[in-house]
Amino acid sequence: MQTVLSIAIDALAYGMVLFVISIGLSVTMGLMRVVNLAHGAFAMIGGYIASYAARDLGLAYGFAVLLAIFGTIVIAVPIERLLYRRIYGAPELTQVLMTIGITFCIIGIANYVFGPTLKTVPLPSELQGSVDLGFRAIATHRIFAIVCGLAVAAGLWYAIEKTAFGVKLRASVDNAAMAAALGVRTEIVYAVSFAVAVGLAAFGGVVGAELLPVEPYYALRYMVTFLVVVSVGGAGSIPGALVACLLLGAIDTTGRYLMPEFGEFFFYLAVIAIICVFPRGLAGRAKG
Amino acid sequence: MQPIFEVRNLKRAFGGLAVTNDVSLSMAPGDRVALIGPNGAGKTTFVNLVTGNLRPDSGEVRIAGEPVTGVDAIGRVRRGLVRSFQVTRLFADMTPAEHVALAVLQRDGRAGRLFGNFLGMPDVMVEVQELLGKLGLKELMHRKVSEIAYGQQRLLELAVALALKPKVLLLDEPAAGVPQSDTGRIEQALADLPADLAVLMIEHDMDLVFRFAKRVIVLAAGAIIFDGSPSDVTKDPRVREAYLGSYANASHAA
Amino acid sequence: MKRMILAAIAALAMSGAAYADTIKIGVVGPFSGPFALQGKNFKAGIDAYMALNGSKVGDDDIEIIYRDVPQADPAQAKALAQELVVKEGVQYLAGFYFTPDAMAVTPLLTQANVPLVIMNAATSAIVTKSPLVVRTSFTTWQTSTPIAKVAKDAGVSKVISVVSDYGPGVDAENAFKAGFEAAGGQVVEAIRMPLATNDFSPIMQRIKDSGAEGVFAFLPSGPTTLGFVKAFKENGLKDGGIKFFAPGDLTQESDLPALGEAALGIQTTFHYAVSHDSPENKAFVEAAGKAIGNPAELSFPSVGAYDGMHVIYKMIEATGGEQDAAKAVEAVKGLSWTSPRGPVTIDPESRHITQNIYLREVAKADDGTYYNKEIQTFEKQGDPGLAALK
Amino acid sequence: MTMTTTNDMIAASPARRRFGGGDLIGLAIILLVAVIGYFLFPNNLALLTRIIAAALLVLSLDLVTGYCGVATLGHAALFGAGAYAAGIASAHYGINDPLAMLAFGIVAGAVAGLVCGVVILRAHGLPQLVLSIALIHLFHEFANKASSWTGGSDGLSGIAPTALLGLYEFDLWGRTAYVFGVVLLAIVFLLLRLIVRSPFGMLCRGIKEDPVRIRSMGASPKIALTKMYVISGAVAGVGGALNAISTQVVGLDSLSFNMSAESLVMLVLGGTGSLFGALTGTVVFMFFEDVVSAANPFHWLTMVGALLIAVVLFAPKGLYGTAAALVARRREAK
Repeated sequence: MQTVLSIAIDALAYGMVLFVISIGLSVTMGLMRVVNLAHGAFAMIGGYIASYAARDLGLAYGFAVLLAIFGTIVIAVPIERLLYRRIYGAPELTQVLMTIGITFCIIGIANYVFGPTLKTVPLPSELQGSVDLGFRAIATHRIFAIVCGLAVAAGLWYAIEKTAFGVKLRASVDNAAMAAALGVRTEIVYAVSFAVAVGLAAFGGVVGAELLPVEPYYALRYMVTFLVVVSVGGAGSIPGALVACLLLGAIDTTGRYLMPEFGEFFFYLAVIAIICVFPRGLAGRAKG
Repeated sequence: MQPIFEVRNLKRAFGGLAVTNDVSLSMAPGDRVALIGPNGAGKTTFVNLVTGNLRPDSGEVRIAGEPVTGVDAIGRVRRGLVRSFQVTRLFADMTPAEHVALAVLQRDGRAGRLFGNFLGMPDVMVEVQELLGKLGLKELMHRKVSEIAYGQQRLLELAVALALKPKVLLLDEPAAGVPQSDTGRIEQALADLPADLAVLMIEHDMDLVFRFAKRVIVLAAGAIIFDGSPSDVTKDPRVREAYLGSYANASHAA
Repeated sequence: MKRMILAAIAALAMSGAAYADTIKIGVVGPFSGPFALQGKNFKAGIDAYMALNGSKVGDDDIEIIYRDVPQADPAQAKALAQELVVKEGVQYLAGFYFTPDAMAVTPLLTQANVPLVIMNAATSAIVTKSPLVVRTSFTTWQTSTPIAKVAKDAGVSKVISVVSDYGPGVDAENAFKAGFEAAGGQVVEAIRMPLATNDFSPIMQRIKDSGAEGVFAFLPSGPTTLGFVKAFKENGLKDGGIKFFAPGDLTQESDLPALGEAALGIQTTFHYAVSHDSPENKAFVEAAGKAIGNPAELSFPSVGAYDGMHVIYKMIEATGGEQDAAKAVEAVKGLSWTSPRGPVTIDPESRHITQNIYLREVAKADDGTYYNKEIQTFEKQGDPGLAALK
Repeated sequence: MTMTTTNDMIAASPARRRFGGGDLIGLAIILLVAVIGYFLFPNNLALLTRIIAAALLVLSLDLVTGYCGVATLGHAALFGAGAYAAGIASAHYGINDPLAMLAFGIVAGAVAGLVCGVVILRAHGLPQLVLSIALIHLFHEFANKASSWTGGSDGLSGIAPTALLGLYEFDLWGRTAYVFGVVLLAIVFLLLRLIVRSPFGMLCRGIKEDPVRIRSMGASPKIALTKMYVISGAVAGVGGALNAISTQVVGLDSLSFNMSAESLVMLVLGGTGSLFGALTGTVVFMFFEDVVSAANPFHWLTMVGALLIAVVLFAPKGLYGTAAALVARRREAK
């Protein structure tokens, strides 16, 4: 029983970290219809900025996180204006080619600027160490990640479902021409959404850095994981992504506990099974 | 004569709402039947049930006497039940010749062949040219579909269906979206349909219905409320009620 | 072209006498991609050696030609090696971070008349694939066997083995098991986990549940070691008194700044620590640190490359710059020298390097950085993996 | 999933009929490029052979992606299956005749194609992409696990193909392997030209554009696509076997996500839905990669990235696709 509980806690923590890092991708893929393979690259940029700010400049953690989010957005906005704008509405394979190209460039540049070593974001003392849950210990930063995940989920859900901007965004997604005719400036809506997605990527990169350490190859190394999580959830759906992360986190964690040597099999077989049952992702089915 | 196409007591409900409620009809070879009904009458669901894209809760569909209720959409096509689409569904990158050839080859079970090209198959080409010639598309046969006019695309849609040599043809608003100037050609094509073919046309345009159909079926709220000759349909009180009751919503129904 | 003609004329004129020429060495390694750091270390080691020993052997200039194989890809490695030999005319092949890449090249050597000096790839069997292979790095068996004795000596008799599920991981598991059981210990459980494991908490739970007193772990250097070491601490295993043993891949110097405090006290056995205290190593670290740019990126492949260059220089000396692979390899069999890692010998029979293996512990230096502190030496270790093959 | 397409214009044009001049021209171009390659890079035949193996993989990918619209990032599974089958036949069963090894590769590739097809065709679009990713990881893990058969991460060594037809040894210069590869590529190319213009090829193009319409014509998209997957697997198997025979080592990389992704990049680079596009993409990408990575082994990835971006910006239908469209437009203007 204790073990089951313990695994459940691990699964929750891992799932929420996945969620924080992947949810930005769900926004670009689901709402903006861009297969953005450079998502990991933006998360990595966030991680580098935070690492540089906190470790080399000695800034406070919270400040480093903010700097990472806004720094990454500042870097990403010109990329959006110059490159992404050209591939909105383009065939998916073209988007794949473009975003892989961007990823390669960012990897090369990161390797050149920061070198190939691992970078960490030093945690403030409040987030270091472990919390005793009675039956086991759990790292404080994991609890922080869980809280961040929930906050991001709630915030995004609110922004998309309840605000005027969310209405415009959904309208632009459903029918860009119609939305434009109704006076929605879709260019701005897209730019803002892109900035939000990139900001989320950077935030995830920083919060998840304890689990997925920052190094130049980060951008490609975890891309598959992000892609899998988002599409299992159903691109564009916040609750879908949340459920997918928790479910896949649970399967991964349980698999690795029970039969670590077949951990990979478990995970990917589960992915195949889920997609075969829900061919449009978990949330895709729920909608109809 | 044995009916070529039969529907018996077809029922389908979504949630608690019966969208197709105990529908029965029967058609003989050569029949020209129009299915009309106000918006929301359940025409689309009926088509899906008949073509096998939806499973009925109960009831039966028969083609040439053979029950096909358990047969999927592809199987029903192979048994001779062919449909056209309300909005053209053609392959933008392919030519009319390729469309018709593909249909002919598929009908003959040759569409899986890994070698040869239909341009080099005389029997196929003869049929392609004949069919396209009848519909006035012969000059365009090697142009890409995306380059030809919508009215011609509608004709091609018909050609593809005919190339399959159906026993029962389900036409879903064959003239929808075609400019007035071009409807003549389509009506001509409809008039020229093979005499032994049973045609069920779903249509809003009552002028077309009256010119084409020998028999009209009116669907309302999922049930058949009228099945008779065109001259009687406007007199029927139930039809009048069904239409006039929703007249404001169905502005283009006559 | 002009130079070649000149050289030909000179060769004719001097008919066989030694003349100044450029001897090319082709180095294949991961210079980009996820293992770029290790490739960078190859280059640093080579640059350091040439900085300290000159870029000439006798009258011959030495030229290094680098080729990139970012991830294990035998087809690409073989194509590049062929290109190096046939097109660039290299007389020596060197480098090779991944075993399958090296394996793919071995069938070429005899026909190409080129020796292969392995600067990293750590599977025992490579040297058996061709008599022209010499290895100056280590094998996983070699570095993993002594830690078994360390564990037993520390009073641990029940150990759980946790390794990444791929060739070197399996080698490490077998090496440790053989050594530990020979010493009278018991491996209570052997877990192999996928290479791409990000979250190690469930593994830690397994370790906890196994009731072992110590854990033996092998993970390839790089990002995953960070997660593993941190999880070990955060899940309370470290504080719970479970001892941690591993070969030194887990705590390579370039990862230590990231591992930080979590790695403190971890005991590993390895053939080289950047902190090794000897004049040879001081000179090496200074030169290699300069070559790599950021001394914090220095790690074990650099010393493999450095010693590899030493072997190649000796081969060139022995052959007088002539291309004669068999003679070159013959010349370095039994060669002994003092490497930055300590005294080493090329075992004449296996052509693998015999070297000291050190027990080290991650410690904090006065300036707040972390390093591998050598605390015990196992002298003149051969490769037990070769014996296990037989 | 929609994609840019360059249908083989030559195939579609009625002017060139049954024995289309396009085939002979294409074959001539391939052979010409092969001969030029041989004399231009006599010392680099191993690279050229590798390009041919990759070209076979990309052609095979084009069959399902370009002609059928299936999105996959796991196509190396078919290639790797061929490579391992050929390798295992030689290393474990002593079947060292290159043609026999090739046969093993083809069969294994086709079987892998069947397996992948059955799974991947269960979804569309992004979920389909993810299915393919999951599959390639399963294949990779499986090969890693079955290390007594595959050599695991150390690679499968001990592959020793005998002389081709008992006459031509596989030598250091790689001449035999290269010529063998060129011949295989030429044969495969011709067969594929036949297939893409055949009724079946036409059916697949139809499925790519509108599977619902195809169903309403009485054809089953799933059966057709599965069949295409098997063909594609056989083609990839040829590439894999060629790789195993010429390299004599098979590594896990031949079953990797990386290789799958790279082949997709090469295909899109050249232009999907055209055999020439697939060939162009492969040659340009691999050659470019070889040149820039030799020029700067440390930072060449940035250059490759820039190339991909440039292609999307200036040749959105891929290199060949855009060129073909230009030519077609000019012809029309006349």
